Parts: sequence; structure tokens; C-alpha cells
Amino acid sequence: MAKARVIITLKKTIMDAQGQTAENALHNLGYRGVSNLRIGKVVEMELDGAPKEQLSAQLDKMCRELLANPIIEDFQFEIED
Amino acid sequence: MAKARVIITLKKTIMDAQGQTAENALHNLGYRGVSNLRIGKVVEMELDGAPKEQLSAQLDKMCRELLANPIIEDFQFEIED
Amino acid sequence: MATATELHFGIVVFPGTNCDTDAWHALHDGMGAPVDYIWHEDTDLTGFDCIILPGGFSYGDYLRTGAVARFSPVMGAVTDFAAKGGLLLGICNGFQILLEAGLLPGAMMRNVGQTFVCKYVNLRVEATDTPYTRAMEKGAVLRIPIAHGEGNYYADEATVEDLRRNHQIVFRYCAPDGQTTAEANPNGSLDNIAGICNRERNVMGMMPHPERCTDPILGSADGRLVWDSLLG
Amino acid sequence: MAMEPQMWRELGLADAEYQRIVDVIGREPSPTELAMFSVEWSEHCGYPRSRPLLGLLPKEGKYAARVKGEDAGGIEVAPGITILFKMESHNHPSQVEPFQGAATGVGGIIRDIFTMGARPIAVLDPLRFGELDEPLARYLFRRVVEGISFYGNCLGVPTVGGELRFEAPYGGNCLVNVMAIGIVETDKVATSRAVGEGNPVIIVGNSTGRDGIGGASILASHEFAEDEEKRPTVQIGDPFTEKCLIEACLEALETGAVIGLKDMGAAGITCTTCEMSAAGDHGMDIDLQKVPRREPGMEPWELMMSESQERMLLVAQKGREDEVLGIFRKWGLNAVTIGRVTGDGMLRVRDNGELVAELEAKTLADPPVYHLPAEEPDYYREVQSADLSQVPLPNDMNAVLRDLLASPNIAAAAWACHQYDHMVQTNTVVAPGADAAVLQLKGHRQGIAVTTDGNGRYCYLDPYVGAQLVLAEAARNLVCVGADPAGVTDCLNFGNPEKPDRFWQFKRCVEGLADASRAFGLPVVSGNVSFYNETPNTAVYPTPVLGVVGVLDDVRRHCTPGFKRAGDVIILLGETHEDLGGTEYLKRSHGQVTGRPPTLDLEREKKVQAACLRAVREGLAASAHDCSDGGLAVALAESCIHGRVGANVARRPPASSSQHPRRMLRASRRSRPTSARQPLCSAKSGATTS
Ligand SMILES: Nc1ncnc2c1ncn2[C@@H]1O[C@H](COP(=O)(O)OP(=O)(O)O)[C@@H](O)[C@H]1O
Ligand SMILES: [Mg+2]
Repeated sequence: MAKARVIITLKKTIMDAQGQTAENALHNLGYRGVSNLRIGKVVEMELDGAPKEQLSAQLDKMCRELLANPIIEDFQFEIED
Repeated sequence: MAKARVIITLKKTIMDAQGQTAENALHNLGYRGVSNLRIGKVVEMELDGAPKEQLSAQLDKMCRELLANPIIEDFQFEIED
Repeated sequence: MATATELHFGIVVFPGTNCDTDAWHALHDGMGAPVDYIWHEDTDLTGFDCIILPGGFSYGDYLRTGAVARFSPVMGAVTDFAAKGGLLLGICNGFQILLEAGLLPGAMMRNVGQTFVCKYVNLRVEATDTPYTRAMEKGAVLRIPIAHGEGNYYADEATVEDLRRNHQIVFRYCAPDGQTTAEANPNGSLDNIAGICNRERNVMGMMPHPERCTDPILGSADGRLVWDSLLG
Repeated sequence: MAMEPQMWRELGLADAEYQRIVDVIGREPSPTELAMFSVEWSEHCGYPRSRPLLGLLPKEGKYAARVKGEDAGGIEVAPGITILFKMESHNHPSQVEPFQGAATGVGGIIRDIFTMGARPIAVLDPLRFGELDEPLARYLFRRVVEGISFYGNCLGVPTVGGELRFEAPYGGNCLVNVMAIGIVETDKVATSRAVGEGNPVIIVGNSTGRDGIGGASILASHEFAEDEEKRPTVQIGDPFTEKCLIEACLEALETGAVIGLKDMGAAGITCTTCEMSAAGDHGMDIDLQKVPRREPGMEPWELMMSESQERMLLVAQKGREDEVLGIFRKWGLNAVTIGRVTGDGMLRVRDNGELVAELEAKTLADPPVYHLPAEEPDYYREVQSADLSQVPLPNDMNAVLRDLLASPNIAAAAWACHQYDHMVQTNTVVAPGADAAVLQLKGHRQGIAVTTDGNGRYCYLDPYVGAQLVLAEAARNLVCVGADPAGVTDCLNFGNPEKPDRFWQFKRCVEGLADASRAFGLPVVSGNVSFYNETPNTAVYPTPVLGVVGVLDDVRRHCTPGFKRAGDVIILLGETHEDLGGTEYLKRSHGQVTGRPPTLDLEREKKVQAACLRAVREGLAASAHDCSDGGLAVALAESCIHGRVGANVARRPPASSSQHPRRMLRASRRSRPTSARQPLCSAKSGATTS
């Protein structure tokens, strides 16, 4: 059983309206030092059934097929056992 | 300028319907080894204006006040410069 | 408490609020009540007897519903207003803001079905000893529409137990015959909760939209009962 | 520096088009100018291939129409009250990224409405995908609906109708059309003209980024090639900013300090500066350095072409700038003066003090027109002469009816409709699910009804008749709810017009629509053309989708499709022919898409509709529903399902028509399912019937 964590973020060139709104809210709360705030998704899961060395390839495929939208999002992941 | 990443997830005791839906979808696509999939949020930002040793306390406060809702969510963060 | 002719309503407008005018029409055209808008940067609530936080997508619902709106300047004044016993009603996004602001206990999560749901639902009246429901009958079933993506009410067991003990659960989703079944629950809310009030009973939050069924031409006039209770 | 052919080709310009630009301006264009031409002269913005035919569509009808050259057109539905409406496609962006494609489709068409000073009051979303058993079609469908729900719900504009159709030809190229409707006092309709030398030109709303550069315009002006890299063209929607823009723009217009306002859709700053100048017979001098941007290092041509969403261009009255800017700031929006109106008709664009473009606005706004060849396609003869008399009668009519009712083209669209807020603004008197949606106009006795309809199969089998059938059906949907059809908008979805057989389909459809609109006395107040809806493997059916608005004299006098009470009399209006061609039945039960579409006699159709309308208006009808996909059998079943009552019907009316119906509808073995496209009314029992 391995644990995986995928981080999915909007591509840097794409506007993140949600992040912008949260950043403005933080500024209004007095946290003026915050900048470039962006909001993404994190997906955590347990993986089983494949030999460890294949997990990474499998996870990459899952991200492309379902978890992330490669047209507008980037993703990165780490697997630990 | 420090970079921070906050990970916000639903508390373990709360059913994550969105995660469940994604997990089912992965099973349907043939990824049967996936289990306990949970979806959360990741907030990335740059921090400035406070001495490094205070950043962590500041970020913790931001999370409690705005970024996470402690009734349903847990959060953790890391800061790197 | 104010009487019918005195009750002056204030409807708070946040950027992204979109049911403000609906509430205005329901109260002004439908009930003939005096009503004004309150901009989210205003902090003076003198003259108002009942403040409504209407539905919509304040700040786009970005981050979490209600999370950003609760920090608007007006919310400090709204909190004081409620603490002094003023009537405060949150509808849909307004309910979400009340939760985020801690004026009501609990939190909202995404609908269990993962999609936005807009439709008429049935509500069972659970408490009639609130200013918002005193014209209703306990156990009566009302038809009132919902329209939300995050109406899945959650609170920890102790909090819910508290709500029950103090009769703070005001509305529950139910079947047409009044049974609070799982199928009648449109969003996965704990214990079919659709609306709650605070212990003092002057603050209420509800996901369904009474302002959408004040005029019978829109399919139901059951929402009038909320206004009748307030104005009665 | 001489231009390499590659430069204009990458921008989607043909060599001949480039030569034409050189001829018209008498020199080589600068890179920025070339980019500006490439978008303005693209099919998406300039309609060079369709304009000659669009002139056929009538601009006047029985209601006072308001059409001329603005973003959307409309009709006056009550004294002093104008309803503006328009439909647009977002097909290609939705095929590439369904959620954002559909979302920005809603955003774009809504801007067309409030840019004219109207408050958006409704959206409708006619959608077409491949067959539902295709995973891709299911994915696109789900994500498109989510995208519309995400954007429209946040704006607080109800989505009150639409269509859902699933057919193989849309598999490689879905059709996502969106119609928006707005209301405005007739004398407050805003213009998009730039006039008055020295008046400030202000950009408002979101900042400008690289997203969607060459997006909608380039994407919509070509077929999909295999494995094309489309990423840079995706636009991202921000409904929250759009909601604030609506409020701020309407508030700004209310002050009287706004001279002209135009939304930035495709081709962003290029389109707005050039078209506002051309419309106002003036010019503009703008400085790109002032444009709020979200990425460093953007080139002038990128700024001019960016399709970043939720932006508008505004010309204010000199001296009242601050008043206008203040309103946008109050709503938390960017608002920056980027230049001035000039008197010489020239559009000058500066960057860092350097003049990067200097063109006559009118030249840019006036693309050349192409008269393309049209040629009857091979299949047409064949389907026209198909003999359907040999189609065998089914053994089990109940099974046929059940199968039709289960067709995703006929079954209720509740799964989609429930994801849309269709009640916000508290005007929705008849919600999605009926033949048309009915909206009240607060403070007026009158109401409006609205429907969208299309039928790619009919138009494929006979584009001329097909287009007329679509209009007839839309009008029929309106009379069924008690509204008098008043005005039309169209979204013409076709394949590659450079192929003569595709262009023939387009031409015949437009001719059919023009003739039918005239016959019905309906103006076509606005519209949109979407070409190149094809891939190497599939071309969509020729699919004109129509949005039609009707007027109810008294919004309380409306009808819905459900039978109301046991004992009411059911009346079928019009004539029933053996029209099997192109029916859902023929396709599902016999796997054929062929034959001629149903016969249409426009004069007779008008009479049937007039009778139905009168029955509803005079309160004689308890319910009304039109026979469309699935024919009479499906119409009867739907009226039963909506009303939760049964019906007893005979081929010929029994002597006593007040029988108490006890049995559910059972189709008689001998009757052939037809596609009779006629209204079906139920009258209150006791009312005289003929
Ligand atoms: N995508 C959609 N969005 C909203 N409403 C829809 C959609 N598709 C269908 N509807 C609604 O469902 C009802 C039936 O649609 P349809 O079968 O196309 O009607 P008709 O045959 O009368 O034109 C209509 O009220 C229509 O507006
Ligand atoms: Mg119909």
C-alpha cells in the first residue's frame, strides 16, 4: 500500500480569479505581505495492486485522464510508501 | 520573499463525497487499486514584509481566520525561501 | 418588538449577491413593507428592525461560500445588531455567511450529489416559537424552492445535540407527507436540516428561498408565511 | 522588414487576404496591424462569407423591431419596454474545454445584452452532442452543463430553457449555443458608438492576459484538425467579475455620462476600438501601456488580440470621467482611461510612445465579402426520393412508445435544468419543461415567452423546408403557452462554407428561414453564424437554431402541457399526414435518417397556431402541447405525465366527447406513428368544442 498526493494548479498563464479574491481578502484583513496567491486542488489516495515501480506511471495517467485538465492545469505528485 | 504552500483537507471524520465520486470514476476507468481518495485545496502564495520567524505564526492565523474552516477542515503548511 | 407597520427591513448587498432584488420585491410589492438596501461597506444600521442577508454568490463563492463576505465592513455592525436582539435572517448564501461568521453554529459543505440543485422542495416546520415561523403550524409542510451547490449542513455531534435540545432546528427537508426521509434530502444535510436559529431565536438561517414563492404566480405562496410571521 | 508568408498564415489569413490588406492600406501592415486585420476580417468577427446571404432575413415584423448594427436586437413588447435578445455559439471552445468553453459562452452573450443597457433576465442553452453511449459525448455533456450552471447561476440570471439533442454527427464537434435576453426601457437603449472628439476611452473589468489569444476568432474560423494544439486559445471565465460588471455598467449608464459602451468578445481591444470608432464616424488614439495586464512582457499585438474575458470598452463624456470611474471602483473593478476619441476616423495604437498601428477604423471594420459557390450535395436526391411506404409496421406499439419516451432526445431534461438556477429574479412563471418558458415583466400585465428550437435532421434532409419547420415549431411552442410570436434570433451552425455542398446547405437554410419569417411576420433581430463545425471524420448536420420570443397580453393567461383534470376533452388541431421522414421513430426503430421532412403548409400552420393561441388566451384551453419529436403518441404521453392523469383517445372522436377517461393511453395497433407537428389542446369540460 502506497500513499500518493497529487497537487493540481492552474497553469501560471491562466488567471485565477478565486486566488485573486482570496488575496484581496487577506490584504483587507491586514496581511499585506501576501502576493501571487493561487488556489489549486490536492488529491490524496492510497494505491495498491501494482508493483511500486509502475505506480508512478499509473498515477501520471490518472492525472491526465481524469484528475487534472491538462489544457488549463499543471499537476505534480509524490508517492511514499 | 518566502513561498508558502497550505494544504487544506476535509477532516478525516467527514465523508468526502467529491473524493468518493472521483474514486468511483477511477475504478470505472480501470484503476481498481485506488482507495481512500480525498480531495482538498492547496493555496500557494508568496509572503513578504515579516521577519522569517514570524511568517509561520502569521500563516497559521491566516488559515484559521480565512483560508480554512476549522469546523470541517484541517490544514497544514510549509514555508520555504 | 416592532409591530407590522413599524418593521423596517434592510437587505445587505455584497458584491456577487444576486437575490437582493428578489427579496426587495417580495417585501415591497408582495407585503407592502418598508425596505431598503444596505451596501456591504455601510456600518450604520440605525432605523432597521430586520436585516436580511440574501442569496447569491457573494465574492463569487470563491474559496468557500460566505468566507470572504463575512469580513465585509457591514458584518461588524450586523453582529452588534444581532447581539442587541435585532432580527437577522440569512437566506441561502446569507445562511452560509451566518455560519462562516459564527452567528449560527455549523458549516456548509458541497451538496452530496456534487451538483447545484434548483427545484421546489418540501419543508417541515419544526419550531413555531421564532419570529420567522410564528404564523406557521408545527409539523406543517411548505413548498419552497432551493437553489444552491453548497447546502449540505454539517456540525459535530455535540453541536447538533445542542440544536435539538434547544429546538433550534426550524425547518427540515421532508417528503410531501412530512416524513424526513433520505430521498427527500436534496443535499445530504445532517438530519435533513434546512434551517436553524440561534438560542435567542432572533437569528435564523435557511437554505430555501421564501422570497421566490411570495407571489402565487410563481408556483407557491408558502414563502409568505415567513413574512407574515415577521409582520404579524 | 518584409513580412514572411508564415506570419499571416499563422494568423489564419490566406495569401489573397493578405494581398488585399496591402492593397487597401497601400503598404505593408505592421505586425500589430496584421494581427488586427486577422481578427477583424475573420469569419467570426466580420462574417465575410455569410453576410451576403444574411441580408435576406427580414428586419421588420408585426412588433416594433429594434435591429440596426448593435450587439443584440430586440422588440418592443409593451409601450416603452424593449426586450433585447441574441444567441451565440461557443462550439469549438466547448469541444476543447467543455466547462470553460460553455461558461465563457454564457459570459459573452450576456455582455452583448447589458452592453446595450438592458438587464439580463434569462438565458437558454440549446446543446447538441454525439450519441450518449459515447464516453466523450457524455463527458462533454456533463461538463458543458456544469459550465453553464457555474457561470449563469453566479450571475443571477436564470437559465429558463434550451434543448438537448444527441446524434452522431455532433460527436466530433458539439454545438453549444446560448441565448440571452434582456429588458430595457426603449428610450434608454445604449449605443456602442464612439463620438465626441476628446472624450475619454476607458477600459473596464478584468485585466488583459495572454489567455485566448486568437481564441474564439481563429478557432471558430477553421475546421478541427487532428491533434491540434489548442491550449493557448482557451478562455477562462470569472462570473463574479461579470456580475459586478453588469451592475457597474448599468449604474454607469444610468448617470448619462456614458456615450458608448461595447463588450469585448472575440478579438478584444481590436474589435471594440475599431468597431466603436467606425460606428461613430470617429477615431481613437489609445496607449497600450495603460491597459491593466496580468502578465509582464506582453507584445502590442498580444494585447490587441487577447480574448481575456469580462472586459468592456467605454467612451465617457469629457469632464465626467471621475463619476464613471468611481462607479467601477465601487464595484471593485479596474477602470482606466487608455485614450481619447479623435475626429479623423483613424485608429492609432501606441505602445511605449511608439505608434504600432495606424489604420482607418472603417477599413478595418469593413472586411471584404466573398460570394462562395453552392452545390447541391449528392445525398440530397437520394433522401428526397427515399420510399418510406415499405417501412414495416412495428409489432408492438407500446414498445415503440416506451422506446421513444426513453430517447435522450425526448426524455425530460430535468438532469440539466435542476443544475441551473431557473428561478432567480422571480420572473419565471412557467419553468423549463413546458413548450416554452414564460416570464413575467414586473409591473406590467404583459409577459414574454421564449423557446429555442433546432432540428438538424430535418435540415439535413431538406435545408429549405427544415429551416421553416424549425421556425414553425418554435412559434407553435410559443402559442401553446399562450404567447404571440414576436421576434427571432438565430444561431446558424454549419460545416466548412468553402465546401460548396456545405455552403449550399447554409444558403438553403437561410432562404427557408427568410421566407418563413416573412410569412409569420417575424423580424430576425439578431443572430450569429458558426461555420467550420467539422472534423475530418464528421460534419455536423446543418443546424440553424432559433430563439423566438413571444408576447403574452396577460401573463396570467398562460397554459402548460400537462392535462389538468379527468373529464376534460382532448382536441387535436391541424392535419395529420403520414410524415415519417427524419423522425425519431424512423431513426430509433429502423436505424434510418432519410426521407423528406414533414410537409409544411405555412398558411395552414398560421391558422392552426392562431386557433390555438386564441383558445389559450380566451381561457378555453386547460392545457396545450405541440406534437414534435415522437409525434402525437409522445405528445399525449407527455401531457399525461405532466398532468399525472391518463387519457383515452380514438382515431375519430366519439359521438359524446365528455367520456370519463379511465385507461392510460394505448396506441392503437393500426395507427402508424407519425410526426404530426400540430398543437394538442385539452379544453375544460363543458366548453364548446368543434
Ligand atoms: N439544455 C437545456 N437547458 C434548459 N432547459 C432545457 C434544456 N433542454 C431542454 N430543456 C427544456 O425542456 C423542455 C423540453 O424541451 P424540448 O423537448 O426541446 O421541447 P420542444 O420539443 O417543445 O421544443 C423545454 O421546456 C426546454 O426548455
Ligand atoms: Mg414543444
